[in-house]
Amino acid sequence: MLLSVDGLCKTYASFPNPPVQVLHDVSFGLDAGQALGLVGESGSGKSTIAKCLMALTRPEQGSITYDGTDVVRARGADLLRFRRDVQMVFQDPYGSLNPRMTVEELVGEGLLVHRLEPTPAARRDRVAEILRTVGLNPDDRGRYPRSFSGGQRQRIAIARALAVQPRILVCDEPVAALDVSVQAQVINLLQDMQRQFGLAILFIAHDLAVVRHLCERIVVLHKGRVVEQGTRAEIFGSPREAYTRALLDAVPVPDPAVGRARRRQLQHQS
Amino acid sequence: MSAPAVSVRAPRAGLGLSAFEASVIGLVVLLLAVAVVGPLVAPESVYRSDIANALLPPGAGHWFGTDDQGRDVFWRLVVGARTTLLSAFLVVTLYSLIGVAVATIGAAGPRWLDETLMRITDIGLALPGMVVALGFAAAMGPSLRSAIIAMAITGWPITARLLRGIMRQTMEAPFVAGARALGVSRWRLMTCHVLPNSLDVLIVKWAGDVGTTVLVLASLSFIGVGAQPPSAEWGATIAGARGYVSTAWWTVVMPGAAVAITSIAFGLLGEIIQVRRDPSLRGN
Amino acid sequence: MPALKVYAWFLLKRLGLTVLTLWGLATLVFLMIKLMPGDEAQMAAGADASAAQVEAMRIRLGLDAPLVAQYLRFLLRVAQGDFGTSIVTLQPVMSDLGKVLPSTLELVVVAMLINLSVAIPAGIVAAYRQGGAFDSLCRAAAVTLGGMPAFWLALVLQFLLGRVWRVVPISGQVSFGMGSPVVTGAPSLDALLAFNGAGFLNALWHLALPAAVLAALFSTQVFRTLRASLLGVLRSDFVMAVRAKGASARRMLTDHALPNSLNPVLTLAGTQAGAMIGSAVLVETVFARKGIGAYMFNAVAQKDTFAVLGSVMFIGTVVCLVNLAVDVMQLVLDPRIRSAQFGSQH
Amino acid sequence: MHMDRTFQGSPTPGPNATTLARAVGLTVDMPVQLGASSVRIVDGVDFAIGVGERVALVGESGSGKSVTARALMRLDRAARVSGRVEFAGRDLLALSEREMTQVRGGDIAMVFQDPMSFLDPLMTIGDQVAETLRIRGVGKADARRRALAVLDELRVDRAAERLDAYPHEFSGGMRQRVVLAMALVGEPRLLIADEPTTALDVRVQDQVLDLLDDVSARRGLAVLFITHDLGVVAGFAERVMVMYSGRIVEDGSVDSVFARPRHPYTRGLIKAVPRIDQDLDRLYAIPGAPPPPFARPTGCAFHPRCDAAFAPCLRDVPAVLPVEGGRAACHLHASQGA
Repeated sequence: MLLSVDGLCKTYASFPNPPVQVLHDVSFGLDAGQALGLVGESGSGKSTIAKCLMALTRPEQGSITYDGTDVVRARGADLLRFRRDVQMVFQDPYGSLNPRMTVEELVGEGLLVHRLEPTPAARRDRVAEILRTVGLNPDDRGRYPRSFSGGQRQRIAIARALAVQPRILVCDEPVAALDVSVQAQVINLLQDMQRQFGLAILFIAHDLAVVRHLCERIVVLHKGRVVEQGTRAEIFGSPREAYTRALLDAVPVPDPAVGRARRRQLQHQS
Repeated sequence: MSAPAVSVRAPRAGLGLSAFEASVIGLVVLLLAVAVVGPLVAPESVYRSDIANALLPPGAGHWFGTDDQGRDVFWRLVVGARTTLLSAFLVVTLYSLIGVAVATIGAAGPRWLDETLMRITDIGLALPGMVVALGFAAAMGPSLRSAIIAMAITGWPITARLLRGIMRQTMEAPFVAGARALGVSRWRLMTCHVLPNSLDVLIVKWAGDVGTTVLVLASLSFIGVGAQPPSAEWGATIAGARGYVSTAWWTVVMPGAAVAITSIAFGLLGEIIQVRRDPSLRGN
Repeated sequence: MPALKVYAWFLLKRLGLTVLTLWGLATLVFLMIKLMPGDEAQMAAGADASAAQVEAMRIRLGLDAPLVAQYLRFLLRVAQGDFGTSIVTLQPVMSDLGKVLPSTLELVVVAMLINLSVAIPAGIVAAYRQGGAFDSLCRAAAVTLGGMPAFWLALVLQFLLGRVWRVVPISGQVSFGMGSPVVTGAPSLDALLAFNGAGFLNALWHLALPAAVLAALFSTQVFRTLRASLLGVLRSDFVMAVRAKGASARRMLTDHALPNSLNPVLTLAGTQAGAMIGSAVLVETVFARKGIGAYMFNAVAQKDTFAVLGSVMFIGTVVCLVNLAVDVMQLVLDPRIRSAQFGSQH
Repeated sequence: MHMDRTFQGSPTPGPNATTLARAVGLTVDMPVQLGASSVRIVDGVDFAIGVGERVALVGESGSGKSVTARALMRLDRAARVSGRVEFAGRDLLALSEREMTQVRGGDIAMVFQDPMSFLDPLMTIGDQVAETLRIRGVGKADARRRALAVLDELRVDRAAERLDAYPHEFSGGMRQRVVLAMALVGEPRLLIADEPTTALDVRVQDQVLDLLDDVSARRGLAVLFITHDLGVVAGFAERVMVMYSGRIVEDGSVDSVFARPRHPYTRGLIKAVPRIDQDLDRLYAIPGAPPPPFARPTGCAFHPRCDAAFAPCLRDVPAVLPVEGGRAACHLHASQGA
């Protein structure tokens, strides 16, 4: 197992309000090259898991192990290696790119920080190459994020993450803020990158349809607890838990016949 | 989220200065030019008293009349412009530097240090700035230098609080979390990501602050803890002429008008910069 | 939600900040005393004191003790309300200022009333008709007034209205022979207590110009703050929802937009109440009114630094207490906190 | 720019419905914040809504769907609205602001996307729901009683004890019910719902949709449902109108639009959405992004993203022409002589 999360607990305190425990004993694992979906409603703790995973916040209990390294307590060179191997793509394509950096600086920052390409010329070539890979024009590398649309910015964010050749990509709701007609582009890109580079993807989302499309394994969260986890076929074909079923039933299907049938069923019940 | 997303960077024609904006900027440039050139071109008689010509009303020889010492009021204002503006710039620069330092140390340093600095800032904010400045200036011995130091000491908390707030917001932006997740060092995080995205607010604040500072400096001089009488600083000039308001109004009205015009010009400049940043505040 | 705890915590925090601020103020004043050039004991004893008198004063003030001990002793003195002694009046600064405080408060209260009653309606109309003629006029007036030195405005208006057009008295607090027996120290209040109607009106007549000048200085901030706040609220979503219900513009403004935009104005007014006491120093002296501003001005003129610093301590303390009062008022007015106080209804 | 467009008569509601509201050539210009120019957000839109009919208006960001909805009620003070908006035979754009306040909340009501930001944080929910009635001169006690009745109808838990609570004391789903109660208490005939479930979790969204479905059926209430979510449209609406860059590109019954989308944009949109009930290896992706209103392409605004575009698409704005089961604005259909 490439990354394993075991017994994670996290509490937020905001005196004078009582402390809120947002994660209760959360455990799951991610294999190399696998796409794992983390689904849950607001307040399920999925974003907190992402923060813990990225070592941006420290859980008070539990462990996160990446390739033999204890991420929670990692320091120095170990932490830096982890920070190179595990990259993240955020939800908000407007806030997740420093507005004062050019595309080249953004995509090249990881190369600079991890000293991957020694010369500026080599860095520039690498940036151009990765921009082409994610479907952007390398000639745009001198432009600033504000002159790109939401979908293009998400491509820049993906390029920035992939530049350092990570093994895991953590995606926190990467398409939730995009227009419907643009979401498919980014979903397809993530799928291509996973296949092309053998990336493991941890896909955090509230949209079950997207998760079904992208992920082989799914973890269902509710109020900071893992309710159910299993393969795509298990979760969507024969969910064991009532909560999972309720969640699946509530997702609207873009098919009028299905919608009407469901209405009739509800009326029948009431 | 809820407002219809129509304001996606609508087209804007270049700088597009309106006539009003252009005239405000012109006025500020003129004031700066007077401050730079004034003392070089002023006639030497400005510095000498000439009792025979005391308190002459405005006329051809003396555009703004003469004061109780017989000195030309207009040229004294021109000479005083440098002292007044230079002092104001000095004050704003000094307290901005202190404010930036306090905010940055708070943001980069450990939590207890941040908390301590912010509590000290709160104390500074809760006290009436001018009164405390008056106390400091009086204690150090009334002089322009004392007034400048006193205002720098009392002025920084507003900058520190404002900048710290903006930096806190910036540090919550996903791109900062992203930079941390990428393995960026603390130093690079502050200098490349947080500070460049936070300092805007000072640029906006700067012009308005100069306007206010001109006023407060003049007030301190008027009370007697700032520049002292033979100085051509405008506040001191008004203080010196105070007794002549009913007999020679020009000795009081002219320097006051100079203070007002300067303060208003810089205040307007600040407002123009602010409106350009946040167009929702504008009037038409 | 543990409601009472939230409420108590809020109060405790504000109270703590007030105590902290007073301590900071005392520390600053101590620093100022130490910054004074020359021998402190000599200054306290007076320029013509003998060497023995100076030494006695040094021991009396504890200046022979180490600095830390001096500091602690100073804090203790301040905590007991001893803000130093004037070398001119030879009275404790506290008692000197206590006598003139009512006069300053009278000025500040009237100025605050004028300030709010002009700036708030102007701010409402200007924001609602953003970009209209009234808005432009008010904004121009705010910029102009905000840029004028208060003491200069006072001098010019005093000259024009008092001396040239003679519509208001030039100076003083009440005309000769119109005064009432001093009870509170505030002439208008004293007149009321003495059932002296003419004296009351006369005192107000004397107050009009100084208060108006002080108000003009501060009303520009109130106007700008309310206008900006109201513009923000008017653009907010719930205002659109109120319009969608069919509410008239008037109802939308008075019942929804205004209550939601007053908070920053209240905060500002609290700060201003304190700052006005400080600015009295610029106005009282021009109009030859009694008050802590005039006291401070005279102290500066007579190089009575102890009195100046005592006044700083005194004004700072009054400002802190006013701020605390405003904070508590806000607490009482905001239902988001108020409802928590009485238990939330989940 | 839109002058060369031909309207094929006046727009009609779905079959078997009498017209309740109608927009003809509805155009909305918004002032640009700097400078005196304005941007055309909605560019000559025609549609009709029948009595009791449920119509969905689907579009992405910048399509002008919310602006269209607000223009119907003349809610946005800055917007310049032209064309005609008829409601029960009256032209709303010709009414005075005073007459319009009678229409708002009385004839037409609105619910919004984010219930928290659309409630006054300083007023109790009882007062906010009752306000719609108080404006119309209903007495205090009476208004309160009727507010309570509507809150009960919308299944707000313990409504009676919570009339005096403030919005921050409610959960997201309950707040949306309060907003819905605010709209329904005036007994409107048309409810405009602007993305009312977008900010909610799926289970809560399902409940609110259910409630809306129930209420509109029981009261014979017409609903204009604005959304970007095709799934929600399919389950709720009888008719769908698709907007793209300020214009309606397709309008038809849900069945015909989902089964046989006529406009390439609609077709792409349906294929681009992953489905909870199907496995696909790869999604269809429409290239590019929706244009901002100030950079609307010439001709058919969709042409730069359309794989079927040909010469006329670059040149002429396609007319909205009748097709089987509805209307569509696409040169492909015009050239086929539909």
